Amino acid sequence: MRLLADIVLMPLIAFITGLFLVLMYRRVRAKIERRVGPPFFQPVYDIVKLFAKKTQISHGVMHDLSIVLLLGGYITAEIFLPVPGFKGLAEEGDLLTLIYIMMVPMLGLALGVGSCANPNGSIGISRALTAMLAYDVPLAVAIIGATMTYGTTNLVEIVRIQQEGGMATWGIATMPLLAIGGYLAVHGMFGKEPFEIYIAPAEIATGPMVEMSGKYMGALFIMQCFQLYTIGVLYVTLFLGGGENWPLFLIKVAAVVFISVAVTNVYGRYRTDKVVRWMWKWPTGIALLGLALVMAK
Amino acid sequence: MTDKPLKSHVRPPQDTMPGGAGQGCPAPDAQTRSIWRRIMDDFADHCRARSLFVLHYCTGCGAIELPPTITSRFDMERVGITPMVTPRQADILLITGYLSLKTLKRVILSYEQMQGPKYVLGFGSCTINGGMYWNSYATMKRLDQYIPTDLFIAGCMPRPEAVQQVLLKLIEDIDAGRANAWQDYYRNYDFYLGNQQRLFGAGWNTPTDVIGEARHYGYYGPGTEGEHTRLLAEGGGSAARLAHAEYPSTALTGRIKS
Amino acid sequence: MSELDFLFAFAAVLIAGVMCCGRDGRAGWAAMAVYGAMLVAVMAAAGKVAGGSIPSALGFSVLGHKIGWRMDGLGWFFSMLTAGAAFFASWYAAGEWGRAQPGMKTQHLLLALNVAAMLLLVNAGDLLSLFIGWELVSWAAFAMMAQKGGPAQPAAMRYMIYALAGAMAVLAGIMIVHAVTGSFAYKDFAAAFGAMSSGMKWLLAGLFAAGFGVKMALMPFHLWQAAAYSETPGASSAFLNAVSARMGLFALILVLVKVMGLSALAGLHVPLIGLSAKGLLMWIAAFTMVIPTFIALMQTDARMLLTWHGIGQGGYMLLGVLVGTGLGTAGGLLHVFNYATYQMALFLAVTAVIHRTGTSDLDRLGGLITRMPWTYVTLLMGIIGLAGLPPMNGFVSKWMIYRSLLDSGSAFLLIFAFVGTLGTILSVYKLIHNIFLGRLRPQHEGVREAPWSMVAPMLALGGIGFVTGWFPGLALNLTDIAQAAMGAPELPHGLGGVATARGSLNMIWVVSILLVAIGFGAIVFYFLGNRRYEVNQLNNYAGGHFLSPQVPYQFSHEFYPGLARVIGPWYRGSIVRAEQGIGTLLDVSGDLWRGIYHLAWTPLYLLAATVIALGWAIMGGM
Amino acid sequence: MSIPARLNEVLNELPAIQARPAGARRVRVDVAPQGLPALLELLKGRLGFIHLSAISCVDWIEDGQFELVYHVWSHEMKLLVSCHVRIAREPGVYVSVHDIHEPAGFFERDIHEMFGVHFDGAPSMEKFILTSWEGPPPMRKDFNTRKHVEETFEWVDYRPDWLKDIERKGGGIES
Repeated sequence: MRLLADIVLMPLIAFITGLFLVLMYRRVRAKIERRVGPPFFQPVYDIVKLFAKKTQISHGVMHDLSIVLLLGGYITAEIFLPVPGFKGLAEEGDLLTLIYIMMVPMLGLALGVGSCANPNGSIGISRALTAMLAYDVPLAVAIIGATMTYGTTNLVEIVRIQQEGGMATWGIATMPLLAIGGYLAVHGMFGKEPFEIYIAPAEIATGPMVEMSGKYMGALFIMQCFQLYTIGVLYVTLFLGGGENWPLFLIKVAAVVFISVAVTNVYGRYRTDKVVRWMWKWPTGIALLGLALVMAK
Repeated sequence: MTDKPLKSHVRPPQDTMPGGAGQGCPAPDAQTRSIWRRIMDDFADHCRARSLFVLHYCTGCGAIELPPTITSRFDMERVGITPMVTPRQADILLITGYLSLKTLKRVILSYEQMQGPKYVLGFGSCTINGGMYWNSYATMKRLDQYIPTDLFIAGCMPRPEAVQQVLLKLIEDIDAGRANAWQDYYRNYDFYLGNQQRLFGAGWNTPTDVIGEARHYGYYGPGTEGEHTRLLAEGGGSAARLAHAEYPSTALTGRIKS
Repeated sequence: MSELDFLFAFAAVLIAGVMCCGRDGRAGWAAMAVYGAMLVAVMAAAGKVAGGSIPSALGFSVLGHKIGWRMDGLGWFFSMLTAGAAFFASWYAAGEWGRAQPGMKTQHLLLALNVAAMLLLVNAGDLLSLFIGWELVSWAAFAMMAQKGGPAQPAAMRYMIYALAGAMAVLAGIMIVHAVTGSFAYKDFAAAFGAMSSGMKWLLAGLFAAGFGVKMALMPFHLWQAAAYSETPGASSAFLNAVSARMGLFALILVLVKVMGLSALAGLHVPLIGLSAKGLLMWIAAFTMVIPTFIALMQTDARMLLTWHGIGQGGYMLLGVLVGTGLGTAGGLLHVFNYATYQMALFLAVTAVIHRTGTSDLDRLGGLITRMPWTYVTLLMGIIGLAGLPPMNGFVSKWMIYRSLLDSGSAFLLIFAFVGTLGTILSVYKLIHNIFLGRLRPQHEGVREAPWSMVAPMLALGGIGFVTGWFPGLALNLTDIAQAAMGAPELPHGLGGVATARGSLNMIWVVSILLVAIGFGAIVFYFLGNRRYEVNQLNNYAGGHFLSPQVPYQFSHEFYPGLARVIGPWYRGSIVRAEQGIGTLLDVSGDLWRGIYHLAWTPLYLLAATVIALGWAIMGGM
Repeated sequence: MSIPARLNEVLNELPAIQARPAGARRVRVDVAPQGLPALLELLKGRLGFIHLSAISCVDWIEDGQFELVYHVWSHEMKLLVSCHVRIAREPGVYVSVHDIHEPAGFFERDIHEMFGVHFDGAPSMEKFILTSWEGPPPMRKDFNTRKHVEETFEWVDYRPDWLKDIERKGGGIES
């Protein structure tokens, strides 16, 4: 029974926290541009309006299935992500499984956008996959380093190890270089400004979202909430000691997303190959250095 | 143009006069709505009013009024209006200023690619009665003859305060559930197509299958199909009288299953 | 008559049957039935082979040495793979595809020959029978590759040169072993190997690794496989892709892991860098994982892309086996099984596309999802398996390999594995996007779905991949038998997967929750919004431009331009130039020799004299 | 304000030509229709008038003539020479100078579309501005734009019937 509660509650909490994160993202952006910014329930209004659209245009069965796969993939990822109070299925599938479950919605979106038969979407997806290859190398190095120091890939175990000695045993304290390299990769994973090569409204008309309208676009907004939440919680679980209690946990996740969002709004957009070169130079370098330190111990 | 102007086909006036009260469109769906549906519709209208995506399609000289409206000085994001790039995702289509015939074709295509409750705002006198290009052979005179328009703003070119006023009026209309001009495009498609054909010839059409959409979503009224759609079906189908090489005749038969 | 004899008998009967009446239509179905029977026979023998091995009547003795065949756990596992692959290949070829092929009789015959040769190889009792099987497999594969003529001829010839060089290396190894131990039996070789000098160990390990590495297309010897396998006709190339390259892995496991033992290999140290022989082989496997995958990324022909991935996946299997822990070996062997299922499904799907559209060039296809939905589903299941993503079985074996690499602390190998997987994900999306997604070209309007006789085997293979992905325990039971025979440590596993202290995987939960979540996503999508309205592909956003069927509006050529700008210059093809260098070297020396005995007779006599003297010396010395 | 000497020499070589300064750096040259290509070639070859910035057309409907004006610039002498040519309005045919100045091809297409003047030997006389226009060339004086607009378009009448009803009941804008 407990598991059933976890399965239903964890995605719901993820969605609500995600809405707060999206609201924070738009408010911070407005404040940086010296604007007032959207009202409190704006993300909810957007999603409800998109779902309440009277005409819904689809480009075939795969276009619909991709949205279903997208939502399903992220809901699964939420269930395998340990949060304070809920263990979900983190025992059954470990960190490696989570990384690959997070690729299922990306593949689903890619297939859906491909079936829209719009080259803007295809270019967007090819850039998104290139960016994924770019930021996943430093992320892999960081994850390998982390699992080597913790000795296990079981997420619940990792959180317990980090909380034994309070702040001193947090991931960021024991392996600062890996944490920094990991954060730069996670910033790329958010897909925001400096690495926002696949939305790129000016060049490829919002890339993958070009043919999405109505409830398809609403599902992508929901995905954005899930994405911000999942990546934030993943980083907190690996390097910031996971969640002891809900308020501290939410502050940590908000901090991770806030720094990334603050950085985002002062940057232009890199070219695709610049993203790949940058990601394979700085974050990978720092992370490899951290890994070398870990291996030396 | 060779054929007789279509004076006889004037439709009943609609809520298009700037600031005019007017009785607006006939009520959207006549069947009595159950409590649950009414609550849902009210909630949906509530959210629709507070979240509008604007297609920043700079058609004429008024486009320069938009950036100040959306950025820090007037900041329409306070009421939930954000610019969006493609017509698929947009709710509002801005016609800022004069429309040459070639631009009108692109505007009609973009309008038909927009989804569900969509609103058109005519900026400036060029969209109302032709403005200072009234006697030009190359510009269209009344926007609401070619695509149903919700609100017009008088002025040549209205300042951001006026744009803000019209957007707030639109939000008020949507909230009250009155902004249903978009259904008129489906219900009286023949009228609009007739006017478009007068300018572009019988072979004119867009890849959007408007009649199919009208049937699918239940907006198929008596005015949807008529003399002009038949004219197009023969003209479009046989491709003999292809008005212009730049777009295909197979478009109306857009019912080819993708 | 043991089960092994039944197998050999079935193979012989099949060859004879196809030889005599291979021409009429029902031959395909008959061949399929026989392969099915062989598969059932092998599965039935599972119980007996778990403990020891099944002797076979087939055998002869030469120069006092007893040469015989017997089936142990490892041989059983690979025989099962061969029979299964042959069954699906013949099922595919029996239907309409076979009737559309010119000279289907030769294809059936060569498939039967290949299966027989492979059975002889995997059930070899000792080194000499292993070599006999090895040569037979090389020749049968060559015949199968060269049968289509045209570009297939040079590709097959290139393969034959590599295969012969590999075979000579293996023969030299066997001769040395015979010279040292005086017998061809494995146990004598194993016993004597411990006492050999490190130089001798290096020589033997090098010879066997190089010889078997050629067939498995390990890094330096991988250039022949892509062209050779993609030029073979559809069904047989699917068979070759799924199983034939794994014969090299079988022999590598048999000799290096089972006979020599990984600990002995770990003992041999390369003088300069602190790398052991095992470490060197693991790094070769790591490079074989990454570089062919990124070459596949740049291919524009669907079959070449898949065959390059075949080479890449070989690296994963060898890496898993070489880790040595129970988890690693099980991961490697499971990857052999998983790879066979999804690679065959992928190749059959691409063949179906070629059957319908006539081309497999990624720049001239697109939008076929509306015309060939079932082939699309198969290719989708295949690429999810090839990329190693959760719902399919490819993920389980890759997870086990990662887990074992993590346990053994080799971080940089794991980074190579991750990068290899990412490269696979990028290139498989390009494959499915350029063929099935995007815009349908006018000339493909009339394409129909592939006939059921072709779609059924594809879907069956995809189904196997999904079921073994959902319940990996089924496949792990098969690999346990092979693992026991290999002498690798036992791996405790349940039906859902592996539960170790440092991180566990239970695919039953992972896939079930994924399906539940997809169900929930479907509810959100289908019930919350208004009804969907399907539009045709011309009704698309193009910046206000009007789309027309004549003007192509598709992005598929050079699919990753940003990435190509970064890694483009790294494709210098240094290994290809090295191969050409060796080729010209051989030409020059060949000319030299021809010059010698053409021009003047006296050096010819001198040459004859030396050869005779040399022969007398060797015979005398024996 | 006078015509530079070098230009004067060149102009005197051609028959039936009048030239007078028309501003600080401008010279107006009236030339016979058959003399224009030769003039352009001379100016381009001798004096560096390499830049043909525009060809404009004036419709003298009373005289029944079109006036073609070729604006040619010389960057060395920093001088604009506008060559004026009068051709008969009815056949409306003239020779193309695209071989001397390549941009002339587009200017001639534009004039053909707007005035109906046909240029022999022009690379193409195809429409590229008013692609969906079926009427006569719109810039000619005999084309009545107002009549066309009256026929094709409908106007919003500023005092429609329903507005009059409202005003009768006391509402409306004026009160």
